Amino acid sequence: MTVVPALSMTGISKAFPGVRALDGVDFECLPGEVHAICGENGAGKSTLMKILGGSYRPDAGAIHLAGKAMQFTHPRQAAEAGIAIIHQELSLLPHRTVADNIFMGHEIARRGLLDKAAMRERAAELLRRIGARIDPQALVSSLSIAFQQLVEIAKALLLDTRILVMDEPTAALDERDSRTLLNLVDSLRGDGVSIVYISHRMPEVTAIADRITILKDGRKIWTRPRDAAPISEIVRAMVGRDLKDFYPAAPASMPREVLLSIKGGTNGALRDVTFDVRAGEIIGVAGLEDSGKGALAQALVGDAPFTSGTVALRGQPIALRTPRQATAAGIGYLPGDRKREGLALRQSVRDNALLTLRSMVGLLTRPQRGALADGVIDERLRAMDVRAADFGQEIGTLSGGNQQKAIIVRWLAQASDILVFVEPTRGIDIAAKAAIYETMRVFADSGRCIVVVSSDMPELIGIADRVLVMHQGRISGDVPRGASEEEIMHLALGLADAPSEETGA
Amino acid sequence: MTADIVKPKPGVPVAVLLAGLSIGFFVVVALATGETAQLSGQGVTGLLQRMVALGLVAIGQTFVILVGSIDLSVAALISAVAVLASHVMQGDPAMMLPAILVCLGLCVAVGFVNGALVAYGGINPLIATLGTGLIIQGVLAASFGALQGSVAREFQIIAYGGVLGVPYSLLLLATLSLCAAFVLDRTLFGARIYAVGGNPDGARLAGIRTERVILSAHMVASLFAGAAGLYLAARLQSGTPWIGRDGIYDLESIAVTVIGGTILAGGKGGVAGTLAGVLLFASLDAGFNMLGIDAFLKQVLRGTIVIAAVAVHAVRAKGHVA
Amino acid sequence: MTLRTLLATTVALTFAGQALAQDFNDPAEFKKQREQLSMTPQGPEGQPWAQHLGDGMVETAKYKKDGQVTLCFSNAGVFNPWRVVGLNNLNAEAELHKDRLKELIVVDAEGKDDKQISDIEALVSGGKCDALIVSPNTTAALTPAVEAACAKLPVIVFDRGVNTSCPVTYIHPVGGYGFGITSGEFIASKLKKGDNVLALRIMPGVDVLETRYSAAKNIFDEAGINVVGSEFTGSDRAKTKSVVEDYINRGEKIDAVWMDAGDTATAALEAFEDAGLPYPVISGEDQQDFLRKWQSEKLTAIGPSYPTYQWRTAVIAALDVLDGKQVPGPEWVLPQPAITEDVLAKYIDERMPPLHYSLCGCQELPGYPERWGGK
Amino acid sequence: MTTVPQTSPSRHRPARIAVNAGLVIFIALYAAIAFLQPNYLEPGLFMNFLRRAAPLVILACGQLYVILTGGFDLSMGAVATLVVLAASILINGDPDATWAVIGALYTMGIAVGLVNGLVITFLKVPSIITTLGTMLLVNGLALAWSGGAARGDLPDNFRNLGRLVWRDVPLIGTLPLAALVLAAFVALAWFGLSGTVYGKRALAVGDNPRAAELAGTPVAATRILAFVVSAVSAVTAGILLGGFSGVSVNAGEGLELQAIAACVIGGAQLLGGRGSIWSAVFGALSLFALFTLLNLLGLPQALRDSIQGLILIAAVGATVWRTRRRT
Repeated sequence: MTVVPALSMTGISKAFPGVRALDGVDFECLPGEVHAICGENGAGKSTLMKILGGSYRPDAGAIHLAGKAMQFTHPRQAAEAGIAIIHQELSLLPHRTVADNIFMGHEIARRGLLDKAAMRERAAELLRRIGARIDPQALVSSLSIAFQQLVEIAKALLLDTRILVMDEPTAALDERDSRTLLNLVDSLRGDGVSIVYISHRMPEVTAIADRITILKDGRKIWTRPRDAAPISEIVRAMVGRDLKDFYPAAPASMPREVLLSIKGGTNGALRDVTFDVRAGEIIGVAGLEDSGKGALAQALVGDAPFTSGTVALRGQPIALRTPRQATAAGIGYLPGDRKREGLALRQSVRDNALLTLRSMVGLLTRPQRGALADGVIDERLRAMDVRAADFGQEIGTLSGGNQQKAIIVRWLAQASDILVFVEPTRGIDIAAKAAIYETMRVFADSGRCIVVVSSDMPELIGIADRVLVMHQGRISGDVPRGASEEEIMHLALGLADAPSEETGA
Repeated sequence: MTADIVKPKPGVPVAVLLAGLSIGFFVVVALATGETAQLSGQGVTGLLQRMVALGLVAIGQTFVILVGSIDLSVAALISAVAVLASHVMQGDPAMMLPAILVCLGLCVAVGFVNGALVAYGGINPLIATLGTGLIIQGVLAASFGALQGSVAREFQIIAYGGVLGVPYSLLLLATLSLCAAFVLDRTLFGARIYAVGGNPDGARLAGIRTERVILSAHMVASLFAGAAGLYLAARLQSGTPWIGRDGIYDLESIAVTVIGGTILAGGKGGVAGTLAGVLLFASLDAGFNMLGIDAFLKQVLRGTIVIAAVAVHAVRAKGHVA
Repeated sequence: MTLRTLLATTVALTFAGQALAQDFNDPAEFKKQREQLSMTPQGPEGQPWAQHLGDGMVETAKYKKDGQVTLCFSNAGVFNPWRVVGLNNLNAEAELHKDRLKELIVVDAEGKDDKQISDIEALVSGGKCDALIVSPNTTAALTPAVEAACAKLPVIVFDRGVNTSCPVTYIHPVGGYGFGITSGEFIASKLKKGDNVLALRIMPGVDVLETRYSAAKNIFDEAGINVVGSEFTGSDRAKTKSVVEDYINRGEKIDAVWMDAGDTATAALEAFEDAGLPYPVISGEDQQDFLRKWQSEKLTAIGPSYPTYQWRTAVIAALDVLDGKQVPGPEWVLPQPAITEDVLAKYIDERMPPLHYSLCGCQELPGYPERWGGK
Repeated sequence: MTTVPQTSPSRHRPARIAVNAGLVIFIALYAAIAFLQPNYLEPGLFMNFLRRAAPLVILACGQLYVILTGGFDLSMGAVATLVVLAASILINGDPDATWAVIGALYTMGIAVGLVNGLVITFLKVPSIITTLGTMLLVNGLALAWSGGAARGDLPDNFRNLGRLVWRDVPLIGTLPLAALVLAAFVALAWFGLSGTVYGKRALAVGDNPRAAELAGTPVAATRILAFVVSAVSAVTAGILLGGFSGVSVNAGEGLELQAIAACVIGGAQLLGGRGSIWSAVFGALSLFALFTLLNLLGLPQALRDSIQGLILIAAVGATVWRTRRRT
């Protein structure tokens, strides 16, 4: 007996001017199945999901839901057909309540009049179902990213959702919240929901997916059950080659003199943070979402400065009250949210790479002088292997990996000594990840240093020379290279003095 | 997920604070200048009557700003409606209803064009509505010679009549304000406005036909401008092509809306704040009169107060504004 | 329906340019004002602000009030230099009557009808005023408010009128037709049949300005003088100069320039200077800059006026009413003199700013010339 | 994850498109003018056209700085009025005072620009509201100072800045001084945007102020400087206006919206991030050519407003359409 797939997409093709984004892709998802899609950026995952969600219309191909042919011209029709998509970019209303957000577009109303009480009640029910203890009347702007993600999921569950698409749902979540989410996915599967799961985090994919489909360059490579798809196979299929040496080797020499020294750094989110960063070192910072690891990065780059404590650069006390001061002191910043904080999307690749250099030279400097010249920066961009047909093209048209590399070039051009990276590989494909790790190592080995804040535990373990673990605004521990995820999790949960079983999961 | 996220305790709303300040200013000035008669029922009614025209326009403006747009064409539309109403009526009470219908029809049309340009044409709302405003203003001035007329005496009751000492115009403003507040707070349309203004992409993905919401908000703004135009026609007996422009209803309606705490980006704010902003302007008008402040100095003070009033709540905002 | 109405009005009216002129062409009023221009005024010699044309007087005994009084003035606004000079006249006149006047309350409507109505209502309900002077922003709009005020206290209206006879008196100079007649006839007398005149106007649709043009246009048509263009300048000097330059560049021969207000007359003349052309015959107004230019360049010109001294008359009338004296009414028509070449020198005062209106009747008032911006 | 693959061939260069849009519209309109009145092709009349367009072009250049950084400046018309009134009061007919007074005028302008910039960056009041406030404030101050009407006189050496025309100049026939001022100002404005790093900083700030801040850009200073440049352009335009036609209380009325419209017609994007000095220059010339054309056509004054509105919508509509077609 064959089960009728809840979703079946056959022969889907879609072309954009000059590009075939999808070429005859087949994809199906059974009821109660978690089906992961993997692929590099530009492989066509997002396009496929936008077609499913009704944002794009396919050039060719058919969509069947439970055997019935469908055609969507507006996201609304897809939603009505039982498809819900949780996007990577949160689509919430910060100034409205949680209940308002959950019911956005699907308010309970009679003849145009809202039934607020009913919505509150139903919202509370949904939040309970996913184990989120959030007051439906709280303002979304008062929630952390992780909680906002849960609101998004509640939103999706509101509808009679038969197909739930999750696009990088854990990208903004730390380890603990990710696990909660995966448990939730598991329980939804039990309820018979079909889940299309898109992620770059391989361990997650292999842990949760029933089947895995690989896309590359707009084509489907294969679909296999989880057991027939070890991570190495997936990676090879995605990038078309083996990636054995994913993380660069540890440095040959020992860390040298202290570059940056923080003593008693304290502000609203941090308490008494003290540590040194040495030349040649990559320091990882781990912690849960609200542990203060993000705040530490912001403090180091002067965005949310320490209110007390001292910062010394090569032994000289310095002030880091604004990002500009930090930049002048040689500290560079790769923000976690590239689009909002990292890039001027409508400016060219070159302009984005030159942004800091241009900001730090004298106002009347000629724009083509010395290091500011097109040729010089182009050389640097090429050296970093930023792939663009023309460095004069808008950076918004580049893939995430290339965008990230362009930001790194920005700081290399400025000759910064200390780089603060936040989630440097979030939403970036594997090949670009490897290149970025390599760059980080080379940078550190040249006698400079990197502080990398990440929620991706394997990444920290693989790249960092030591990892500072944060808990409730304090540094709860400092583990050397080679530590296990369990050790770090233990410290992150604030259990340093009382080891417990639950962290081992 | 162990933390309990609870509803925050609300502080004093902007609207209440602003209204309190305005009334305080008015009372203090009246006492200080010995104009105690202004604190009588009649004086206060006069003060509130100053709110009507700007109040009506500003409520409409609140809708478009909430949805993330803006409407600069309201001033021209007010003039057009006032002129058209007086022309169609020609003093004949029997023509009151047709005149009102024609005017509201015009508003719907203008709102539709504005909304279509912004929502479907993708044209920046400032430019789109500046353009339609210019077009209306031009056609109006060009054809005004043949659009003479005056409204019916009976129609002027809207502006001059009242019940139990309360002018109908105030009742009109109060009713329409309550309706607008109700629509924003309690109806599907209101929820959609906040959704589209707060996060257009999110709203679209949630299945909301954002273009329609923007279009509708523009129609609401135009209709409210039309209501202001009709009120002014009743109050002034006949319209001229300049009443909207001379009243600076475009910029002032935007100013009071922002003063009232509605943010220009959209998605946050409401009618109560806007009305408080209108009350501030009315109190300033009345207060400056009592103080005998010279017209030019008045302009200086008003400019300063506009900036200061917005700065009070803007200064705490995080991030950049442009 | 709306669309059709709109379309119909647009098509029908836009392309029928004369429509405007006809609305303000009242032959009876034209004739009346022409007669008034040649009447001999009654009243004190040499004080045109206290004079009047015609015989009508009104009794005011019922308004008599002893002791110190408070006058209230609802002003349409001070949005042009004419109104600035006028307001200074009014304030200075009030100063002359310090012993009788407790207070003069001036309220400015900033050119907004709606605000002026509220202002009047507030003044009346405030209970401080013994008499109310109104300079209405718009005739029709202010009528109901003035009517309501009449029921409570004596009202004097000046400049623009209201559509009610309830005010004690309505003070105004002869009027727009008179202005157009004086300037039109002068230009017609200096030009030949078939000569060209360029009409420069402030804005369309304002009654007091439309009647000026309609009167002059009638006269030009009668004399066979060709109006090559009628342009609106919005009182903007740059625009005035540009408009005239455009006509010059187009190769039009312009023999005369007629203006419905003189505040940009010197700008119009500069266009001829810059093009290296001789000055045309011109009608301006009584502004100092125009008069000085006229004198220094020996222009063929006339300066009709819409005298600002009527602002003085308003205070005089209000106090007379509170004294219970007879005042000219229900319309107090003031003489409307024009400045001609023979009296030109008398009106020039080098101390005064360029846009000072010479027929202010203010030379003897307290604070002259500083109050009016003079040195 | 981006939806547009990295090999996308649809690249475009904002600056070049802006030049094209503004320049093309200008050439078309000027051709129409010349068709109606061929002597506009003579150098003399073209120079005169430039002389009269100079204030608007200069204002548009200043406004462009602000638009690039994502803001609006509604106060520039009021500043121009202030300049004209203040000049006549301060100089009061004394030619020796001219240059000192011009210095004072620039000081006043810079002060207004600083106030705008500081309020916007530090009090976080949106620029449309801030400059609406300063518009009222500056206009009120100017009128209060002058008493509501023109006072004093402008001597010839001041007037010449906007009025003097050299005749019998080789090649071009006549040369207005204002055209030289225009050329100099445009050159300076161009230098500011393209000859220094400022222009790119401004674009980045207008595009994404948060990203620019984190990359070390002095966002506040960049914004404030834009408002100062805008105010300086308003002072310059005011001097030319006063020179061209003399003192009046409404010298600058409505110019702010015309300047914004000019930039937009030239292809600059409201709310920042796109545009070049040529957007402002050719946008303003286009707008002024449109005014001239409508005058020549002899349309009723009022309808000229309508046509201006139509053109404005059409110009922006065309840009939107082009952008949409590209993606």
